[in-house]
Amino acid sequence: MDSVIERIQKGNFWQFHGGIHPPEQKFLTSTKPIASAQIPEQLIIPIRQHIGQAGKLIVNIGDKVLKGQVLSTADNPMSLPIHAPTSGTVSAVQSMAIPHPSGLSETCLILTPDGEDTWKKRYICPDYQNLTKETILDKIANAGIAGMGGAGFPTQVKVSTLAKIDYLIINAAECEPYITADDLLIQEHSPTILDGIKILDHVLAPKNILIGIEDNKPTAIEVLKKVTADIEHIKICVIPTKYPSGGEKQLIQILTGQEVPSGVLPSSLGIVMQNVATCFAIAEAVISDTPLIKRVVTVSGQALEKPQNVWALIGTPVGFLTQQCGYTNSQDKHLIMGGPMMGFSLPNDQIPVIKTTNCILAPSEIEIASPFSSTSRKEVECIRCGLCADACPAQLLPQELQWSAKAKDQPQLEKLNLFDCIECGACAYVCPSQIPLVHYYRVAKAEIRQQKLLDIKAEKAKVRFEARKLRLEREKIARAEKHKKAAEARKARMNAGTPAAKSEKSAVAAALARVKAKKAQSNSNDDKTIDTTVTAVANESVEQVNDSKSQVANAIARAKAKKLAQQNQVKLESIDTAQDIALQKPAATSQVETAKASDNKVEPKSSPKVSDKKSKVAAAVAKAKAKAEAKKHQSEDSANAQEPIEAKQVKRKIDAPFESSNENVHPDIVVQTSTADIKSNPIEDKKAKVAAAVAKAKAKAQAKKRKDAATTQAEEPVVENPVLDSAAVVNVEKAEIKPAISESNNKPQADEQTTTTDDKADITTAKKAKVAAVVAKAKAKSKAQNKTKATEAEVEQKAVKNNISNVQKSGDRYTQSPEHNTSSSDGKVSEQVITNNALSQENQLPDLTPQNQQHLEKTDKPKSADRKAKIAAAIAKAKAKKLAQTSQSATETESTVENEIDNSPSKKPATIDEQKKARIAATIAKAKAKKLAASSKNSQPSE
Amino acid sequence: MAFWIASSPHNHQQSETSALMRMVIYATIPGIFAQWYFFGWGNLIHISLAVITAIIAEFTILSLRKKQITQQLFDGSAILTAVLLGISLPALAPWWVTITGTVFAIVVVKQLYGGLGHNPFNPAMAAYVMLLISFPVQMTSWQPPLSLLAMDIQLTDTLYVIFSGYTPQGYSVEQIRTHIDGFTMATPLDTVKTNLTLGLTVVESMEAPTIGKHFGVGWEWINAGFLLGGLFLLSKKAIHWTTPTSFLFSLFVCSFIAFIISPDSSASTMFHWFTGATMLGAFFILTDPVSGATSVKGRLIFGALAGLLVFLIRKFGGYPDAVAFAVLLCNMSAPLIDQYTRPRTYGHQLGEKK
Amino acid sequence: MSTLIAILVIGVIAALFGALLGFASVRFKVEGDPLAEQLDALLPQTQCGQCGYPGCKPYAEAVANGEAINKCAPGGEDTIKKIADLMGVEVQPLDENHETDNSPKVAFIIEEDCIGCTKCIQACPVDAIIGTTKQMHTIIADECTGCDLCVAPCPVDCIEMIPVATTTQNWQWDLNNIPVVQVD
Amino acid sequence: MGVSSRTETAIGMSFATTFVMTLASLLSYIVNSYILAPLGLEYLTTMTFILVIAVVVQFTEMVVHKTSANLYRLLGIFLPLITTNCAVLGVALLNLQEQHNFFESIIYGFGASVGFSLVLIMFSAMREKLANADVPTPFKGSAIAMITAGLMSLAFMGFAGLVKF
Repeated sequence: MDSVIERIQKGNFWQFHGGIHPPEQKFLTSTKPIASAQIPEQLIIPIRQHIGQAGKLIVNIGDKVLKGQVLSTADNPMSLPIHAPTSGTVSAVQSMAIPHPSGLSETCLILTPDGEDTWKKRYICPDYQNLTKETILDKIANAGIAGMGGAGFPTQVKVSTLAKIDYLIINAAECEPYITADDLLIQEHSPTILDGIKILDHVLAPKNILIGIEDNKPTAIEVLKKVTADIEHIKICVIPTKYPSGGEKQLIQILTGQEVPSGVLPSSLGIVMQNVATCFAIAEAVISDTPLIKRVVTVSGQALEKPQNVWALIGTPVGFLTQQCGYTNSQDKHLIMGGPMMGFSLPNDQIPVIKTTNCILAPSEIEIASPFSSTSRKEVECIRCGLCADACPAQLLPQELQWSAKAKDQPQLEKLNLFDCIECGACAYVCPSQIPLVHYYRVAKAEIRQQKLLDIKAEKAKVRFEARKLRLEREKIARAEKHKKAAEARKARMNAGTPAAKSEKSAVAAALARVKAKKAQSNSNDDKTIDTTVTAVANESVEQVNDSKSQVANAIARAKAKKLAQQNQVKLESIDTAQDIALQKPAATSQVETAKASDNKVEPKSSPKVSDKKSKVAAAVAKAKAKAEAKKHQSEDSANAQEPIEAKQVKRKIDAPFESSNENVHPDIVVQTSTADIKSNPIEDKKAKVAAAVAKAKAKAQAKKRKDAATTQAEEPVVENPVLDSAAVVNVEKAEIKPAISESNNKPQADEQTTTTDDKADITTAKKAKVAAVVAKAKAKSKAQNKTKATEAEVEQKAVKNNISNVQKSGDRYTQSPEHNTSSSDGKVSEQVITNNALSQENQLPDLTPQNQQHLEKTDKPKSADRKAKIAAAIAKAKAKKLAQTSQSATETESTVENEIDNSPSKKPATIDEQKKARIAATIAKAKAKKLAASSKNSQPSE
Repeated sequence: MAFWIASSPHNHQQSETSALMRMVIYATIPGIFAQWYFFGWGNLIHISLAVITAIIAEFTILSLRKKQITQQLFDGSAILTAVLLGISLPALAPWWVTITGTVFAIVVVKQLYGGLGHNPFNPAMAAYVMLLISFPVQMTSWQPPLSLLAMDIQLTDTLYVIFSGYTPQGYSVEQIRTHIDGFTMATPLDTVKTNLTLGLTVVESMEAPTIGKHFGVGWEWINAGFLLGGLFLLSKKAIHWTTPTSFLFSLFVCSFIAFIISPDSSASTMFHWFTGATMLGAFFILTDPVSGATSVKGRLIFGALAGLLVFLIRKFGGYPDAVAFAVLLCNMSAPLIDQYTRPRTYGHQLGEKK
Repeated sequence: MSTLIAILVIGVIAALFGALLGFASVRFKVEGDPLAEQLDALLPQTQCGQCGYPGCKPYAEAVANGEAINKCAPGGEDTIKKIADLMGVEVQPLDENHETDNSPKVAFIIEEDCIGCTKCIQACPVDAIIGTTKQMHTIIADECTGCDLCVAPCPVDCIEMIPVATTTQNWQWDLNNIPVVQVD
Repeated sequence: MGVSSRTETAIGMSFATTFVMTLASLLSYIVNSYILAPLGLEYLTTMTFILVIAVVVQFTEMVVHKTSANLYRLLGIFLPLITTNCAVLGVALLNLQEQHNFFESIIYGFGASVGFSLVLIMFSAMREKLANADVPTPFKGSAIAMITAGLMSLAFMGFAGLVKF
């Protein structure tokens, strides 16, 4: 047996099975030169014109683009860029009908040409031989070249195959009966095509290059023979005319006798096939730096006065081309994109020409009868004549496929190798029963694909469902365990009989009260009823447990707040009432009116009454807690119930205010800590009021339905609590606060405020203030990074300053003011504030840092304060950044905490006392961090 | 005015199922002519009777099933069935045989399965077999060739016989069939078979008057006529060459082997080819695509099986001619043959049968 | 006597065969058949619970144990047919209680209306909703099975089931529905 | 009817039946000629044969279950129903009647079952084709299958008189 090459030289080719001989209509266009189409008024450029994904648009509406300018970029190998076919303005990006059998719409870019056709700057590269393979591939990819024979497979993917290539086959067969685009291209531009072939030769280095061309194109054959005469390994293979010899698989079989195995690319056989037009485009792209912006389109059909080939810009509407060629048919119009065998009908004539469009066919009624005409014949039953099986180039059994397709027997269809059908249409062409076989296959293929997708989806859903079930199971177990532990712990403490136990009892009572409140509220929808019930219940508990008023208040407020959160239709009044109740109840000795933020007095003037203040703080705490509560799932409610108890326990054990904190993840505990702090420092009734206001603001924020605002504002108050706290600890003098506030009233920006206050502060504080300013900036940044819309929040803060009469905003302002106070009076404090702020905002997890530092600072000497402040600031910055980057990862928190602990004690001037304390703090911090990590792990999956 | 949408391919070979059917019907003309020439008007009458019945039956069923009547009625398949049945019936069979057979063919064998394209059996042959089994006497009362008849039978005579059983002269079918010599005439195949049972050799029975010079008076010409029609169809590519070739070849081989083994008890191969309904079966019945195998390989097997069965039943079976039975048996096995003879799809290896 | 012999003979034969069968039953013992798994594979895995079982797997097990095969609404006739084939029973029409429009749908949260209550998250059988308290939720369309279990729990009715959009990727060659431009 | 709607099951069923028939004719021959005949208990043949067949069928069922669980499920109730397949008992009794010897009975049983299988498989192939056919609603399913069976039997009439001896 001869080798492939010998056979080809002799002109002996293989044959593929089947095939048909539809009537030739190439004479309509094959003798006329390629005309140059004018630039239409509008170009519609689909973003995706090939098989694969669309690129990303990089121009905007209104942009002026030059001819050849890149309009979209490819971000993966299967996507290709598109280019401006002419210079003009991008007038729209919208969904338009694209050239697809479905007539569906996809994103298209509308370009209004300016008529000047100005090129972008091009770089001619005459010596492609010196280019590396990669450069050429890049050039091909950047020119947006996709297979121009019809399928539109990205060329650079096809060419960048790693397989060893024996044959490069240039497909010039063009077997569709009407199309002459390649024929004409060869006749007129064979040198360029040859360049393209040479470039491919350079890239692929195949042993042989075969140009397959049907024998009905004598001129083209002649021309090709002439240009390739002196090249040894290029063979012109003139093959007999038969449809569909231009099919990739068929042409390979004809030329090499090999069959491409099902589901495998030809490159595995060492064969790469390229269309002639693609070669032309490659040459253009590599040598003259011209992207694929125009192509030869055969505009043919007997309904046209002057059918011809035209150079059409990509994006030219079909109607424009047919009009130029004298489309006269006024009866039922039928436009086909592609050939008569494999092309598809167009739903209108505003469909653009794309990279794969090789033909526009406007047939007359005689050529292709429309379904409305009387001469058209209808589909009848299959008589199993087998003509289709004889014609099928893939040796399928079309009639059996058709039966199975009608019966939707998908397994059988796959058994009959439906997916090896190339949809050439030969079977339907020969069918005496006029059955649109190909259409049946297409539907069946689409259905099978859909079914496969569904199967995959079902499988995924199943996995997810199983995973969820597992998770729920795990959570249930974890919860049960937690309950059990907590119950045991409580029991143990109850039995201890210490004063702490008492307080625990009260906590239990509070929990009870809350539960009751919950029940009550679930029974009724009326706000007032609930309020009263809650009050009653709370009062009861107050009476029962005298020493834990605050907690009762907690419970009530929480219950209420929760309800509010649930209903999400909170009225301002109801909140106010709620707060009133919360405030009034524990504090029989009033001062409530001042606390009620309705009168927006910033200056805290109330006398230092411990109980009063406490109660207010408690109210704030309650609010905060309520919020936290509302955020949690029901599953965590029970866990929440334990929190006060745990907090108390810690407090009892370690006899320091800061240590009492942060057993838990929830912000309410932080507030609790602050409560404790405030208790220990009996001056801060003012702060308490502020806290109350904060709470109110928060509640209001909650009432706001809009999500962004809700989030931001809701978080802010929580953040502020430690601020107050620290402020309290540092013992800010009222005298100093007042000017600060007045300052802050005038200056909207926090930074500016700090700088202004600088002047008034002494030299040391000035320094610190600067540090604080830096930190504040950092905070702002991290805020911006975070999803909580910091900008909005700031804007709101500004607004707060301007509009004091607004209740809600006054609340905000309260929260703002202590911050400024501290920053002006004491840098350290402001740092803390900021740190806290940043931390809590990013994390929502209370950190022990404030307490830790706070403690240190308390014991500090003024001279060392400066330095410490800097350190703290640095730490805060680092932390803020880190936290901004990470999510609520507990490990991060832990490491930060540890980091801090490492840093702060070492740099501190070492008095024994301090060292000790620092160590304690460190240990506590560590322990806490660990706990945090554990608990957040638990709570995370439920988020 | 609007754009209209169609699925590709947009152009189409100008062929039609009904045209195909018509062509097949035209191709039967030489055979029918020979039949008329040698056996008189009988078959023509049966054919027209069958065609009318078929159209009525088809019309009834189609209207019952609310299908497109005009289109399906004239797709030619029912008429073709009727023609084939009319051809294969004995010339002097009574009229009700034709009608029963045609109704059975159209209603039961064709339409109950869903009409054209769905019937697993060849309607004409199934009806023939049904008639043969149900009315053996009428169905075996073959009329001898006209030249051997004692009396002259005209068109009116035939009509009378078919519709009343007697000629206007009062002769019964039996009487007509009786040879001048008083022998009852039969088909050549029947003669050979009967003679064999009587202990005569094939050569001896060849001398019987009904067989004539070659393989039977008239019969060889009828078969030749159908062969001609078949070749016409082949040239027009209305039928595929595989089935007839394989059938005739298989019959040839079988009979040749038998002839070699025992020339006395076996008829010659040519005798098998040119008697009975061999050519009719080969070109018009086995090639019915609906009830046959579809792939090339399948058709080869299908034809060969039919040839084997024809020979077996002719040689050993109780019935003189076997084409109808063989066709039915092959129809039965066609789906199975199809299932196991699917061609290898492009790009799939032979062994890899999914 | 002969009767006795006859009885005896029959008895002996019976005993012999009994022994044979007993041996065979031990020798050719098979483990439980994987019917439930195969059924589960046929079900659409929407986990919608319309069949009255909490998920597809439980229903598959129930069917394997004799539950009616026509309760899977999302699967529709096709699934029933497949189950019938597998089970070797006649195809039944879809249970009337479960008659639904089973065109593919996907849930969509109207984000302006979402209040972040997390109720839908808890209802979703495949965890296809993301979001947290007070945060707007959204649906991972690729994971959504269209079971519409999340629609009912939503307190503000901000979840809609929208039909899956037809794209060129999933277009089913429905030529009759192509919008054809009328030109005069 | 039940198993002949798909070729796969029909083939499975054919193998099962072939197995049963061959084994049953073998066993029944042994039982008859070595137990019943010497004891003069020929009047018990029918009863004993039924017993034999039932056992063989049970045995087959277990084997099928073990070797192909899928086929077992597809055949379902029809597998044990081989017992009531008249052909099996008929073959056993005909063996007796025609006084076949040991090997003759095996071959007879095997041959009969092969014929049965052939028809069953052909029938199933036709039914598979019919499943896609546009059969009028009243005739869908079993009805048209019965008609097909009738036409098949017509065709088989062609073999009448084929075996004259």
